[in-house]
Amino acid sequence: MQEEKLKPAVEAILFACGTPVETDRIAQALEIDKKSAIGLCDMLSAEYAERESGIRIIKLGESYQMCTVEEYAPPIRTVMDLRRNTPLSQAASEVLAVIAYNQPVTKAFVEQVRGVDCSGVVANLISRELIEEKGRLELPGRPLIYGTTEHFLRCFNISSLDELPPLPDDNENSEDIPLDIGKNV
Amino acid sequence: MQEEKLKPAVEAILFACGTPVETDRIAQALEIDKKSAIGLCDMLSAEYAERESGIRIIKLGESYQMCTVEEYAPPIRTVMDLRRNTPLSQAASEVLAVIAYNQPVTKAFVEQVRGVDCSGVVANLISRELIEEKGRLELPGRPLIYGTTEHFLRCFNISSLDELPPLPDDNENSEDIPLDIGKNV
Amino acid sequence: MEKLSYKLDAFEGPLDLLLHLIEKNKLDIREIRISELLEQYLEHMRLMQQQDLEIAGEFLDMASRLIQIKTVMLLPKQQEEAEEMKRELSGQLIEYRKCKQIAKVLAQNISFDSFCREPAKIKADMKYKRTHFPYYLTDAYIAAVGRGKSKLPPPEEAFTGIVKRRIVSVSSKIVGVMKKLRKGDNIRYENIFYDAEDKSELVATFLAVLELIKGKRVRVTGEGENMSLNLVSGKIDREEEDNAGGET
Repeated sequence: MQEEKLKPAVEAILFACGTPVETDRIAQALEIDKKSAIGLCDMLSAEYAERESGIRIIKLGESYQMCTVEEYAPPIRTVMDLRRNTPLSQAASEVLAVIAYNQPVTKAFVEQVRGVDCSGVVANLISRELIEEKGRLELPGRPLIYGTTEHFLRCFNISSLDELPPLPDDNENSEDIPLDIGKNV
Repeated sequence: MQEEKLKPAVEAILFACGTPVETDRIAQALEIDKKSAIGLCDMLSAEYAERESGIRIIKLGESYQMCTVEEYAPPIRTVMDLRRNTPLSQAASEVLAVIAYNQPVTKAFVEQVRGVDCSGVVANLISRELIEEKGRLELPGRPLIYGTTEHFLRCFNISSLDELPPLPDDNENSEDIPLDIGKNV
Repeated sequence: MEKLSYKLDAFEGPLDLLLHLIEKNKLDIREIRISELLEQYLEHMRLMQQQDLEIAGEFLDMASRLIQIKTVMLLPKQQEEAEEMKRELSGQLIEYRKCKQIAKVLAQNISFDSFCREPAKIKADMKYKRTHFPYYLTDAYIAAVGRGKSKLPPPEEAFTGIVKRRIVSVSSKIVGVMKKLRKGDNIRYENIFYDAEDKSELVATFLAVLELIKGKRVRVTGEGENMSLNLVSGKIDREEEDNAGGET
């Protein structure tokens, strides 16, 4: 790598990793010696400080980490709070409903009902504390099973799962609704 | 917040959030108007570019996001122990093209254009976060409709769908049309 | 017949294979010679069978469609219908060719080399802050399960309303105008444009009408609000017909 590309490369690495990165690993990735790696990190750190950036680079033992300047924690928290308050997407509410009415269920079951992959949505529902892992199935692959949380009950104004409204009977089209099949799959 | 603290605050917000952040939220968190928020983001973006930093700030629709400069992907992959992403297959790029230019569309529409089933490809594009569900059609069966994601824009280095290359016209016969996107890279 | 030397599994589907055959034989995509195409298409399927490749249902569907067009072409009174079926196939091939071309551009321009960060783990949690009535879930459940119930794709017309910036080819509109006329030999001029969703569709429809007039397939009569479009019945001049879909 060209000399002048080394500093931005370190910057990119620290940014992408997020966590503290050991100077050994930086040196190895850039094929430079450890001393040069430390030098580059220190130089970057000084530049960020001098520019009065909202980001700083801190040294932690043998590692460096990029993080925000504490002073800006309040607006960051506000932005994140605003984001938290976004309503559930159509996909998220459907996945939540399938889990709520059939719990505990595997992701594979939810995907079978909806016909699409839902890894991202499941992760999102977990981070919003509406669903949680409820153990694993004793089947090949030991798949995780999911169910709703206590927080879920509060969000839907019910005190127990028994209070979930009953699903309407569909007498006409009842031939192949996958309500029960694979419930334990 | 003091005037001179606003720019570093935006920097800290973009850094901490990681994902694309809507300018509305930045404006709300910093108690400034949206136009000023956009101005600050653009200014920051220009400064990063000018400094030839390893980080860049890109515009995606109504949002801004901080991400790394593509050139530094190899050392980042080494440090983070990531494998190279497999390129898109012909089938995947065709499905992506139909969805990108006609969104939101159902899987059935895509299958009609291509003349083949594409459930597997759609699932793959969802897991690669290039497309996502955008709701359902109010039609019998309530089929899901799909559109492209912000990640899609990022991968193409464009900030909105309007920047997609124009479609070749009906009479265009040549195998490879000289269209180029991401000219601002 | 010329030896088929391409890799057998290299096609994305029947349309891809047809496009390949059209390009290889330097055929005009708007005026397909069905017999020639059918022969080579079937030969390709035979090769697939010989190599024990599983032939997807879509390939068989297309084969029967080609055979059907060929059959209809042989019937003296069905010339017009045959032309229409050919045009429909042409339209589909043109759309698919566009899809392939643009896919290539996209594939060349996509890059997975830019990385972003995981969101910072700020003390504040992501806990869901809204509340809903429990029936919200019932509705969502019905929506989710409802999909599994119907495996049939929605009708083609269902898409006209939702598809923005769609790829509208004049050829496909020619087919559309003819379809409308079939129901009743003549229709009010404005009604042709009734279901056009956007400008490009309007333009394509208008061009399609011009083509059809030029090709003496339809005639415009009346003026102003009373203008209507009539189907020209009787024998169609083959040469004029050939020009119809050609240029815009």
